[in-house]
Parts: sequence; C-alpha cells; structure tokens
Amino acid sequence: MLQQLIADTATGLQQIAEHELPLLQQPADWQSKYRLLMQLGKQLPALPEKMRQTEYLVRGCESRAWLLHYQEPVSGKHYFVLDSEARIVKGLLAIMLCFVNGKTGAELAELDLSRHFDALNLRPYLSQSRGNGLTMMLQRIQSTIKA
Amino acid sequence: MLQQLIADTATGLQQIAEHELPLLQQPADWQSKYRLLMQLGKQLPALPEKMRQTEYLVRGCESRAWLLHYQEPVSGKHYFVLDSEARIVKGLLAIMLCFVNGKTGAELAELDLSRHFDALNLRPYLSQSRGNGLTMMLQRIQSTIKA
Amino acid sequence: MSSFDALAFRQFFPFFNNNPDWVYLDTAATSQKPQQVIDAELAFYQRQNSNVHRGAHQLSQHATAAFEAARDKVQQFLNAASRSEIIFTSGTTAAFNQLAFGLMDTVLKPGDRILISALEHHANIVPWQLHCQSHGVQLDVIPLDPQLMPDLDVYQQLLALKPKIVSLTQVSNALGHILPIGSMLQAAKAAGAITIVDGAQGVSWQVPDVQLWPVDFYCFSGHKLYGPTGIGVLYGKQRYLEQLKPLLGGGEMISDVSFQRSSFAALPARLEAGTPNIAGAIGLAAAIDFIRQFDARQINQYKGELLQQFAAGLSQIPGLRPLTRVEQSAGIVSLQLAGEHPNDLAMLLNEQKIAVRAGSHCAMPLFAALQLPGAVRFAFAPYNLPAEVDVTLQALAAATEILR
Amino acid sequence: MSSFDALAFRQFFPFFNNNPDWVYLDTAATSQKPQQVIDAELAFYQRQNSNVHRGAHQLSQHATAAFEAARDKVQQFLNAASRSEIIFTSGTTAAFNQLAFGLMDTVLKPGDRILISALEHHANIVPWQLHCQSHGVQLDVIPLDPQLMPDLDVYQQLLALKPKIVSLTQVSNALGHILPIGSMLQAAKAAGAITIVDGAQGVSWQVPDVQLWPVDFYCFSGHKLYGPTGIGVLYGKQRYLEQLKPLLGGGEMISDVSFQRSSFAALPARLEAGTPNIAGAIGLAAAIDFIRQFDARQINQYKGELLQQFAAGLSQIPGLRPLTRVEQSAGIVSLQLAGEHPNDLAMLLNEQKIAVRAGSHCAMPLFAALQLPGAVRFAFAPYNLPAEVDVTLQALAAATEILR
Ligand SMILES: Cc1ncc(COP(=O)(O)O)c(C=O)c1O
Ligand SMILES: Cc1ncc(COP(=O)(O)O)c(C=O)c1O
Repeated sequence: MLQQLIADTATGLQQIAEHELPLLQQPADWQSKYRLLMQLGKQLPALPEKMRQTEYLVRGCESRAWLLHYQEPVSGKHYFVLDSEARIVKGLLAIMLCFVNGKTGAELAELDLSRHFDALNLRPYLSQSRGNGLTMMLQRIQSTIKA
Repeated sequence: MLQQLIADTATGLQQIAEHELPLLQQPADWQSKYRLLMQLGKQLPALPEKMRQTEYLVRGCESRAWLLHYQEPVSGKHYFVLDSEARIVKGLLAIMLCFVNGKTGAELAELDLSRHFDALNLRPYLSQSRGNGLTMMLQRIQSTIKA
Repeated sequence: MSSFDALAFRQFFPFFNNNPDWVYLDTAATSQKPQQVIDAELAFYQRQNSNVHRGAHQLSQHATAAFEAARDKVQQFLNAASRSEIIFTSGTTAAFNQLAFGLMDTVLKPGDRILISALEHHANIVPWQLHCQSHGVQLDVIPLDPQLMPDLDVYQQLLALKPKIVSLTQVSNALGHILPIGSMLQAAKAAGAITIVDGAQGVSWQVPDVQLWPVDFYCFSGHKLYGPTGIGVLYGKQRYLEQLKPLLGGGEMISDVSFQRSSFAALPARLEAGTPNIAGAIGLAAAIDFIRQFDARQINQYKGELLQQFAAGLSQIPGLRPLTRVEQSAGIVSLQLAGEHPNDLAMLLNEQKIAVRAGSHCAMPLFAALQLPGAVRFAFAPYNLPAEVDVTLQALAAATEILR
Repeated sequence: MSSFDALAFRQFFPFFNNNPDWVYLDTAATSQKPQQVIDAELAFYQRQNSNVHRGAHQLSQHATAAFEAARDKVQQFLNAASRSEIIFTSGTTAAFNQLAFGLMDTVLKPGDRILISALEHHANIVPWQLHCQSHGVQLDVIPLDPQLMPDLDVYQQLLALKPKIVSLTQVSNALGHILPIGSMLQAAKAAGAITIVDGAQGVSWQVPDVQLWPVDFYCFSGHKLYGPTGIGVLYGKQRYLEQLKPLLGGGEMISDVSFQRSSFAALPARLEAGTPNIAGAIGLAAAIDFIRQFDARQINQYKGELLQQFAAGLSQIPGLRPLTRVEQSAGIVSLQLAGEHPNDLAMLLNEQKIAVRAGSHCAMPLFAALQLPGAVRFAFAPYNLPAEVDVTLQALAAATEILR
C-alpha cells in the first residue's frame, strides 16, 4: 500500500518538476499561481481515509496534514507521502516534496529549502508561524529522518 | 491596661494638638519637619511588648504597626491606641489620631483626613501605596469601626 | 443609519495609516490599539517607571498610584462593589486557570459538576480539564440548538443536576453569537450555582454591570479591548474570590513568609503574585478611558450595519454558507465555502490583503459538534468601514471563483 | 578605572531626563528602560499588531515571526540548545510557579526533598510551599555562614539527603551577594539533583551559558533587565521541560481538545497557554539587543567602582552598618543604622530624592534569620554616576544626623 503511494507520488512529482515548476517561476497573475498550486496538489495521490491515522497526523492550527515515510534500506534514500485536507497547502507540500523526495540524509541536511521557495516566490509560506502547516511539515520531515 | 494606654494617648494628643500641630504648619526646613514628626511619635505611649500581638498587627510592607480599639459604650465614641516600630510613621500616626480619636462613627464617616494632611503638607503619606503603613492603618481604622 | 463616525474613530489607530492596503477583520483575535493607549505605556516607561507597592520612595508611590488607579478604572468600568474585587492577570486564559485551580478543594468536591456550553473557547474548557479528573469533578456541556445557540431546554435539565459552577461565554468567539446571558445566569443562580462569564469577546459588545448581573466571576483580556497584550482582569465577588486558592505564590501575595509556612495577604494582593504588568494595567486603563468616550449603543448599531451589508453581499456569492446568524452576532460572521476547506479560502483572501482567520478558532469541540473542519471568520470592529466590506466581498467573489 | 562610559550609557534612558532631581537606586526592584525597548513595543503596536500563531494572514505571520524571533534572541542570549527550551512567562514568579506545580507528581514524589538557600526571594519559597505539603514533599534550607553566604559545609550535608531539586538564587536580591553558583550547581549535580537557578537579579550580572552551566532550569524577568513588565523567561532543558505538568491550560497549548480530554502540543507551546505578551516579548528582545552592545565585564567593573566609592563613604558616617560585603556584591549594598528602623532612614532619603527600598525585600526568612526588621537597600546600575554616589552619601549623612 505504502509502496503504491510512493510510486504514485514519484510519478506526480516528476510531472510537476517537468511541467509545473517552470510555470510557477514565470510571472503570472496571482489567480493563476493559486490555480497552479491546486493543480499540483491534485497530482499527488490522496491518502486513503483508513491511513489518515493520528500517528501520521501533522497538525497546523488551521488544517490537518499527514506524513508517511519510507527509507530505502540499500541506498538510504528517504521517500515521503504527504497529504493535506486543504488544497493550496497540498500544492505547497508537493513543491516541498520535489526537493526532498529520494534524497539521502546527508543531502537533506544540506538542503536549503527556503532558497528554492524564494526562487518560486513562495517564501512567505515557509515562515516561523506555528499555524502554518508547511513549517510544521518541514520540522516533521527533519525529525523523521533523524529518528 | 488598655484604659491606661488610652488615657496616655489622650494626654499625648492634647499636647500635640496644642503645641506641635501649629508648628508643622509653619514653613520650616525639611529637617525640622521630620524632627518634629519624631517628636510627636514620642508623645504617644509605646505598646508593651506583650501586647504587640498578631491580632493587633497592621502590616505595611516596610514596617509593622499595631492598632488597639475601644468604643465608649455610652457616647459611642471611638478610641484607638496606635504604635509603630518606625519613628516617623509613629509621628504620622499621632497626627492621624489627632483627627480620629474620640469621634463617633458618624463623625468618622464624614472625616476627610486627606484635607487635614494636605493642610499640614503631609499629603504624600496618605497615598494608595499598599507599602505605606499609613494607608493600611486608615483602612484598618475604617474596617474596625464598621465591625 | 447609525450616527457613529467610523472614519473619525479609525483615525485614533496608527495601525491603519501604516497598513493602508490591508482590511483588518481579525479583531476577535486581537484589536488594534489607539494612540492614547500606546502613549500611556510610553509615558509610564519614560517618566514614572518604578516598581509598585514595596516602595518607600515617591517614584514607587506614583507608580503604585497609577497602577491602583487602573484598578479603580476597571472597578468603575464593571461597576464592581469594591476595588479589591478586581484582580489583574496576564489575560483571560490566566484568569480561568486561577478559577479552575482555585475552586478545586475549596468549592468543588468530588462528585460535583461544572456546566459549560458547547460554544466555549478552549480557555473555558482546558483549565477545567487540567484539574477535574484528579479531583473527581464532572464537566457537563450544554449542546447546541439548531440556531447554534445553547439549547435552553437541555440547559434546564442539566441545571437540575445542581452544578456547583456554571461557566459561560458572553459571546462566542467562533461564531459571534451573543448568548442570552442574562436569563441563563438567572437560571444558574436559581439552581444555586456559582456563575462565571467569559467576557473576552463580550466585553467590547456589552460591558456588564457586575452588581446587576447575577455573575460571580467575569474575565476579559486587555488586548481584545483596545489595550495591551499581557494584561487581563479577573473580577470576582469578594466572598467568592476569598475562597480561591491562589494559583501563584510569590512576592506581594503573602503577608508573612517563613520557611515553615506563609500566610496570605488580603485581596487583591493575595491573587497577584510577583511584579505585575504595571505598564499593561496602565495601558488597559487608557483603553477603558478611550472606549468610554463613545456611545456603545451607537457602536453596536454601526457594527450591525456592517454585518447587514456583508450578509447581503454574501448571499450574492454562490456556494458561501454562513454559520453565523447575523441577527444574533456581536460583529463576527463565520462561514464555509461548500466542499472547500476554510484554509484555502483564507489563503486566497490573505493574498488579497484581507486579514481573516480560518480554522477552529480555539473552539474545537464546537466544530466537532458541527462536523466541520472549521470556518473562515470575519470579525468586524467599529474601525472597519463600509468600503472595506465591499472590498472584502469582491475578494471573496474572486477567491470562490478560483476555488470553483 | 573602568573604560565604561556611564554618561553615554545613561543617555539611552529617557527616565533620567524626565526625573533630573532623583537618584534612582532601586534597579533591583525594576530597571529603567532604554528608548529602544520602548520604541520596539511602540512600533509593534503601531505597525505590526496582530495575534500570533493562529493566523492564515500575513499580518499575523509577521507578528508571529517577530515573537518567535524574540524567542530565538533569548535562546542565543542564554545559549540554549534549542528554541523550544525557551518558555515565555509573565515573569520570574510565574516561572517558579510553573516549576513548583509542574514538578509535583511527575518528578517529585512523597518523601522527596527540595533544597533552597536562606537567601531566596519569596518567588523561590512560596510556590514550593503552595504544593509541598499536599504532596508530602520536604523543603530544606541551606543556612547562612558568617559572611551571609550559603554555608557550604551544611550544603554538603543537606545534599547527602539526596534532594530531587536544588533551587538557588544566582544573586541575592536583599544583599546583592553573588552565590558561588558554579560550584554549588556542580555539587548538586554530583548528588543527582535537578538544578534550578533564579536569575532575576543575576542575569544582569552574568548571563549564564546554559549548556556550560550544570543548570536544568533558569528563570528571569524582563523588567529587571531593561525590558518591559509582564514578560519573563523560563529556560529548561528539553527533557525536563517535557516532564512539567502545564500550570496553565487554554488556547495554543493543546493539539486537540474535546470535551472528554485534551492532548498537549509540543514545546514551547505546551507551556504557553493563551495569547502571550507579544509586545512584551518583542520589548525583551530589544532589551537583549541593547545590553549586548556593551561589554559585561566593563559594566561589572564600573559597578564595582561605584560600590567601592559608596563603601568608602559609608565608613565615614557613624552608626551605619552594612550587611552586604561589598567585594561579594553584584551591585547592591544593604545596610542598617544602629538602633533605627530601616523605614525611617528610607523616608529621610526619599525626602532628599534618593530612591531606595527599606524592608525585608521579599526575603522575610533571611531577615528572620538575621533577627533584623529589614534593611535599606541601595541598588546600583551602570546608569548611576559617581556624582550620584556622592549625593547619596551626603543625604545619608543628613538623614543619620536627624535620627541621632
Ligand atoms: C531574586 C529574585 N527572584 C525573583 C523575583 C521575582 O521577580 P518578579 O517579581 O519579576 O516575578 C525577584 C524580584 O523581585 C528577585 O529579585
Ligand atoms: C471567548 C474567548 N475566551 C477566551 C479567550 C482567551 O483570551 P486570551 O488568549 O487573551 O487569554 C479568547 C481569545 O482568544 C476568547 O475569544
């Protein structure tokens, strides 16, 4: 089940990296930006209801999100499946995953996500605010790979 | 014992009202004012150690004072014996007593002590500060006569 | 039309000059501050700053006088019988924690009941939970009726269980609904309960007369009443305050300390341990002075007009489903967009510089009862303008367009 | 001579321009505030004001960022291992109450012991007393040695009783004495205790490196460190903070609330219920920025020079008996006038516009041990000037003259 989700996620992310990320960088009106973000989210598989369990829950103050994790034993690469009940947040999580998925612990430690978000004009979404699901998710990713 | 203290207090207060209060009103340097205040305090009897009991204690944050009370059954007049371990406070208490002792409940309810203290340039000592023994004493007097 | 001059009112708040592109509809979270409140704190620090109560010296006496004058101001504001019934806390949350901790063992015994409503903020839920279980006290909840108000029939039934405490919010922070607090308190009193009102949202709607209302405790926060953060008020009737076990021990709240035991000082000191938020209390007093310059009835009428205008506009936008019944709201409209998560709507409004909140607004049990993931909350204040309502409606239309 | 420029330092504090006739020697009660601290609060209210944490909107995100940046600032200041080890409280007193309440049942079991010193402020006595008895926990006290410092031999004996907690003040607020905190903490750790330091007076003397010091909890108040009232810090090592039962329940500190039960959020939120003192935290961060511009060693050397000058002058005035041993003081001199009540001396100094405190300085057990009704406390800060020391000495001479 998790394997299938990871595979679907990988397919979605490849799509996104090839087609949508470049679009996000182009100047567009704000409406298109959000339409695109929601589009992105749709390319990630939805977590089946029975897998939306408390142990996978990452709680922002305003919407719930879920994180599942798998580390490939040989390569040591980390794979995540993320979902959110809010569509825009899910799109942002998809972008986050583009930079995170399939990386080793060492690569992740080096990763400067805010630089990438900056480049996409999405910096504000990575702020300190606890209410913000994205920051919580980033922290959860970091603590997951350390565990 | 209390009767004796009340009698001694009365004698002291009469002295004060006649001789010292007028002096306080005259312009004098601040040193003389305080010398006079301490002088006043000396004219009140000291509470014997064994009467310095918790039930009579009025606690400012900085010095302890004591209040004993007697109401004359026929006239209804109130008499107080006050003492303080600080000399200047004791002088101020003496002045307070000049306006308070031997008055009926009705008279005391009408009493505007701050006007009298104003007239003697002693207003600051009747401020709200809880740390100030004088305000505490005034409150204690008021609650005593109500009880 | 209300004769209240909102434009003139708004001028007192420097925030708006500094944020001209924003529509601030988050006053239920915290209100903006008029310049005179800011100035009061500033002047204290620049001129008077000194610690209170302990001072032989005149600077401290002046600071103490200013701090105690703030207490007198709150006393007058609530019409409390005595100044020692006003306890300064760090906010509503701290006040409720003092209550929950302080009533256990003294007033509340094992088997006793506490009654709250389904509309309560976490501040009126979690403190009870922290102590109820270990003390064997039961927390009962008045459910909602179809109007999303406390179900008064069930309330009567729950009162028949003789709760020791009835603790109700005056105004729901999540929906804006104004509870029929007068009659509910009366019923609670008739049932022999001690009554508590959470005035965090309500105090800016209607200031209680605590001698007329059958209310034993009343709590509010300065920062939601045009005042500073870090200051709040716990009002209590003297005889009930005296029964509270102090939550905080330390300087000023004791009359005598030895290593064996300590004895407590008289009220209000007994419940105010440590150096208080002196500047905060002075700022709160300035906020009370500020708001008392205006006619509360006119302000409420004006807010009602904003709500009407907003509600009329909402009905033109397909898919929007207000949870709030505007005619029973103190200034808030909470709504849902059919099939959408409130967070998406709020983010699209934020992009258009409309400051609103999405989520469960620290009232999770309410949304659990409604089976909703939360709502988007629009909180109107007298400094909001009809033009801002229009801008907000346009932004909502644009946002729903994108989400469709 | 210290190369510290006190006159330049003093210029940052508007209080002195507004009170040119006063000599302020009451910094141990509360410090004056530099303009930049006042400005930081002002700017927050005028520009950024919004509630934190809950916001979808950008204003709230900015406020949250500023508030959390204040936490980062405190983390750097104390060199804490993680930002979640920094809990904002309303002050030192609130921090100690969180500790005393929070350690009971979790860390402290019936029969356990807590060890404090005879020099503690009520904030490190009364909160323990509030909970010790009902939990069967014993409070032990390290007595004084002839230098009015904790008796280290007895300390070793008391440590042999294996206290679970050793809670010590870094600097005595009543005498100014600097405890040998490094070695005392080490001994406590060697005995297996959890260590707590009351830094209310000490933090302006020496900022701890909480990773180098064997300290598990450290508390201080903003208002004694050039910051605002109503804000303080509870630092704790993560694993110990996690064991604390929250003293306050409410919004933000829970991750999930139902009417049946609530679960707590992660640190630091778990111990910060309700709307925090946002402006206060931002003001405290500004105070830390302010004080870090200066060289602490130079400041302490300068304060030492003021103390020497003062002590030399005192020895010329008959009847004065310092309790403080100046060479072990962080800036305070407490003294007695033979046969006189300290209140009389303080009133006569007040008349001469010297702001000092008289009394037991919220350290009643200390003065009970000394069998004294209190003392007059002169607390020097780096904004005090040698000329003020002279004026104070003259005023003292005049006062003793009157009392003779
Ligand atoms: C050593 C010490 N501890 C604790 C406190 C209490 O601090 P606060 O009143 O700011 O809570 C003080 C201040 O009076 C102090 O000097
Ligand atoms: C109804 C209600 N009660 C209590 C609170 C808690 O107030 P504070 O966070 O100021 O302690 C709030 C504010 O969020 C509220 O709206």
